Amino acid sequence: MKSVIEYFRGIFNGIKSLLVGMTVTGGYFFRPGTTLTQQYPDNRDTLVMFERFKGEVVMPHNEKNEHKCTGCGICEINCPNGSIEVIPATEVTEEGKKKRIIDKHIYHLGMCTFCGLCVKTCPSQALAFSQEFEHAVFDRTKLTKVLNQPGSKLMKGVE
Amino acid sequence: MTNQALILFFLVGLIFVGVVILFSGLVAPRSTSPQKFDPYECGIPTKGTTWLQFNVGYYLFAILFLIFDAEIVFLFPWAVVMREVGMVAFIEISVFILILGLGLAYAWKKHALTWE
Amino acid sequence: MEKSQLYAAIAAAVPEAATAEGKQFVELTVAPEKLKSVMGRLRDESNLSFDILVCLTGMDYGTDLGVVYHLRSYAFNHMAVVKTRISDRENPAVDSVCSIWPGAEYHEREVYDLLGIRFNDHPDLRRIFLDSTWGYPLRKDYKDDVNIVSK
Amino acid sequence: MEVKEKMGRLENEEYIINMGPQHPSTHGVLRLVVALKGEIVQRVEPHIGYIHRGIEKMCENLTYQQIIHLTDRMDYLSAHINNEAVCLTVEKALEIEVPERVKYIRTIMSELTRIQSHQLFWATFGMDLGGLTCFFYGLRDREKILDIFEESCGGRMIVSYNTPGGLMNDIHPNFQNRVKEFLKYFRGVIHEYDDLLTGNVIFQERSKGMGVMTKEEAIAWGLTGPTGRASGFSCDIRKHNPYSAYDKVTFREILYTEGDVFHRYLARMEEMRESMNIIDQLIDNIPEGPFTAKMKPVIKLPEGEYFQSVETARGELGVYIVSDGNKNPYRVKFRSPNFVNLAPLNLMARGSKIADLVAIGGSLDLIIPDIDR
Amino acid sequence: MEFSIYDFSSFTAWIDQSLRAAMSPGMAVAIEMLIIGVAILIFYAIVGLFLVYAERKVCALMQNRMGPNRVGPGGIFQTIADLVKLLFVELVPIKNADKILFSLAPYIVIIASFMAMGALPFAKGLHAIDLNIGVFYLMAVSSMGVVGVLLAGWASNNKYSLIGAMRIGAQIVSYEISVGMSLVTIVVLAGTMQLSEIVQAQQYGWFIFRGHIPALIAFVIFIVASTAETNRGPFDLAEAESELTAGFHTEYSGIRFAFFFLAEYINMFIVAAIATTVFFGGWMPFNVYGWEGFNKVMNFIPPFIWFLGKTGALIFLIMWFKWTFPRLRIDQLLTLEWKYFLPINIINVLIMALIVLLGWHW
Repeated sequence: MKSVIEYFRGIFNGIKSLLVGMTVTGGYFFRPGTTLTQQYPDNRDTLVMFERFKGEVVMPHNEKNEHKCTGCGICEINCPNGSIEVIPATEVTEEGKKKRIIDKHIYHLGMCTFCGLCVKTCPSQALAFSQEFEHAVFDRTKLTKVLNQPGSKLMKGVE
Repeated sequence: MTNQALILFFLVGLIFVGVVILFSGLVAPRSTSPQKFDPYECGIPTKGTTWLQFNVGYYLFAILFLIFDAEIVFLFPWAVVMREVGMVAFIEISVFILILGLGLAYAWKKHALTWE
Repeated sequence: MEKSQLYAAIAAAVPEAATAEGKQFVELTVAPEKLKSVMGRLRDESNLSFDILVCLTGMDYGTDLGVVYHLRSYAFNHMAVVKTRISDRENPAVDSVCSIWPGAEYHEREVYDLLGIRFNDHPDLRRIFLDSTWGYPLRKDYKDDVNIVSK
Repeated sequence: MEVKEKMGRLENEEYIINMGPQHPSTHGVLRLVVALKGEIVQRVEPHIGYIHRGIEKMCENLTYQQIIHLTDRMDYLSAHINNEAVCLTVEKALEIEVPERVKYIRTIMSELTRIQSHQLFWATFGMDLGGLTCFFYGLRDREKILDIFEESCGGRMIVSYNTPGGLMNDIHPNFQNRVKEFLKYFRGVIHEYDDLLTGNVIFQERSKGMGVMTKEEAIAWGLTGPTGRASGFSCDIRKHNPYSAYDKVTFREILYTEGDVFHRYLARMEEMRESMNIIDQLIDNIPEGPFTAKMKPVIKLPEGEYFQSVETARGELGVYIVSDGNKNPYRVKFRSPNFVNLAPLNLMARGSKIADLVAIGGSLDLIIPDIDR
Repeated sequence: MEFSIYDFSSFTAWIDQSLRAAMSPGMAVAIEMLIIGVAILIFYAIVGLFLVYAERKVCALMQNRMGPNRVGPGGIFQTIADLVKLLFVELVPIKNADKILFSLAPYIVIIASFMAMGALPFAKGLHAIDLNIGVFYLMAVSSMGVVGVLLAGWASNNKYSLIGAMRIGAQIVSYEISVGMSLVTIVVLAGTMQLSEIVQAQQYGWFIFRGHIPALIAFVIFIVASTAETNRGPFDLAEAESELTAGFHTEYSGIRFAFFFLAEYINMFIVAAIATTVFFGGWMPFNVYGWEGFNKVMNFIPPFIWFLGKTGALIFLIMWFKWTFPRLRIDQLLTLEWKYFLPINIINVLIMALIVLLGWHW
């Protein structure tokens, strides 16, 4: 007799648990306003990433096309993957001294793991992360970027 | 009319599938890559034959199925005429079902209903 | 149990091992041939009862190869490190501890795979990550010009 | 010879099926060679190494700061805890006391990481058992934690937030509010998890009594994390060897004795609640102070060996660093919980059905990159 | 000629008469057949396309997301776009597969669903085949599709498919009985197997209300068992994607796969339609005795809409099951049938017979 009671209790509890589950899914079905999906390509204009988002490494330039990179190469040393190459050049200053500047600051986005060591260790805060996250390109060579803009100069006062 | 309609639906289904597959066969591309024709097994070549003797645990269920499916075949005509025959029909079918029910209980008791 | 007490207890239990009160844990150095009996006692001794093999690390000390065992006790929550060194680089072998801790099976396969140390009496000693064409990449003298680019 | 050996093991009249590397239920590129008899699993043989990257070898050529970002990529769901493990080891070696603020933040972050990992576990476990809706609910809630991470760390999964001596940067001013908001939200929806799966009769039937590991077996195999604790193996590093701020909080170690799939699942469910309690105790008390200790730019560990375990979402992660005094470690070994937890799969799954194999595999919550490293 | 949307028999009779007047009887029958064939084909396609869309939308909303929303307003043309894509997908010939059975399988599943579809009473007089053993016929035909699934799994030369096929075999032998038994319960109440008469008998109350608790139990068992028979929801063991990747249709590509997909949805429609017919009064409107005004409003809605509405509600219920529950394991599936449904069903039939004999039903 006991097993018969158990049998029917099992059926009852089973059906009850199933109905409880159905209230959850049904609840969402009848409240379509709760959907959270972002309509990504449509909301591109209004989509704001967090300010610390590590999109890609950039070298901010001011309006006079000046950057802060002295070409010291600390970022290159600290990068664990070798995704940064600093090609230095020398420049003769007004006083006639030779000074190390950058020719090209090459950044391989394809190798970058976004660890942030380059940005953190840069002594003159020349590097930063941008919020750009659409990295897809059709050609892998396009992932190699030169961060200093053509014709840019070192900002005054940065050593 | 009814028999023709049965054949009709059979034919409609046949033609529908046939025509669509034919059309798809005409327009769809055809590849020659031999890997593509391998049966899927998570990217690993299949080991051994697929059509091996396969141990299925439900032959007992199949036998029980035969019994109870036959029972249903008997139940349907009984259900139709039950009202006319009256209480006698009920008692008769109760005896019939009881016998089969005892069979089920026996199978249950003997653990024939657990998959192995 | 304090570390010094543990040290004394271990030294008493396994006199054949060189025991040292290390920086972090009590450290034992055992010869490969005595390893299994030492390990067995470390687990079974009631005041030690190292019943958990936390970590099993293969080492390349440059000249020698070695295996490092981190042991922990469930009852006492103390740890000890057992080390063994094998001087034979060509054909290194050490006794397997799978019969003591079944969990060692995968660890030992990993060490065999990456350092080439064979474990005697291992139930299923095969390479675990790499295929047979590879060398033993965690050895210091491993050279792989194709896959390892050093800066 | 190797290949022949393998062939010999497999070539008999059993029905051999490959599950993986391209299979929906192996959560990555794990390959299980399953020998079947009908639907019954006779033997399971995991084949791993499909994404072996040699992280331990790579570490030998990198500095201690650079190692951190590799550990993210082992157990990518416990990324923050992995970072912390390396940092704690390095700090212990250097005998640095990190600021209290860092300890608190690390603990909160670790617990958030644990919650999001268990959410994903719930999501994928539900999917393994055929309840596809679970997947979306789990990911929906996980997204909120990832947003918190992104705001403070800049990364969502791969946070790289720790650095030896402290953190990469301070928490975002919004951090506390967002965490509290999340806790409030999640406490409100976690009952859905129970309604949808835990209480479900089909789920219970499928998971109870499956893949049982006894306490003795769990200890012998070294199973840790919720997997071990479901068997009654009290192995919570946070409790027994507290690190960071875990000695300042009170929490319950979730222990069961059954050791089956259902209780592994239940252990994770309860751990989420316990993690929320831990965060509750810490979130309002984050002390002011610097977010990193004073560190030299080049870290050289004194010669010696250092071992530190932390409790990731899946179990005990041990970091063993051998230093010869250089700026690069001599040898780094990660004792990854998944690698150990995978080992007894054959023992657990033998004699069950294919569907149970999937459930057992799911209940171990394996992260394949952590196994392969 | 006058006809109403409430009774199609005059409409069909009018077509029949005008055709017979214009041409020879043989020709007329042929034309009628053509009309029926084309009509059923169009209806079939629309139901298939709509149900696929509906399922995606329903599951999306249950899962707290949007679902298809790109092709057309609200994504309504999504399935058409998918269909066109599938048409242009290569039909991969699998190495060492049993070629004949492999290509035969989609035919079987589709033909079975067509033949079942033809016997459904959509509205008064809108009924292609009205057999006097209609319930029996539907049961027989709708379970024929599973044979196609079995064949597909067997012929694919794929281990996953084979396991899926074996599972579906176990499923057929089990749930066929439950479906049959719960239909017997209603036949006992109705006293006939002809679908049109069953619907007609529900003029003064649907069977689910008239049959007390036994009818309710029969309905629950029927809906669960037929979910299992259509290989859906928590019973989709044959294609259990977490274990068997895609089970029996792993190797099917392009439009061949689409046929299995389509058949699944049509079968869902068919079982929901059967349930509607035998439990929910088919195309009969919902009437409450004594509420004249209410009944008038209800009667104003055409029977065709009533039928589709009830069917749709049941389809929604089946979808709801699928998107809520985890999948059963094969032995649980059999346990559920043999230890729960079958004994309950047997007793249920007897109780129903007793109720009918004692005149306790309404």
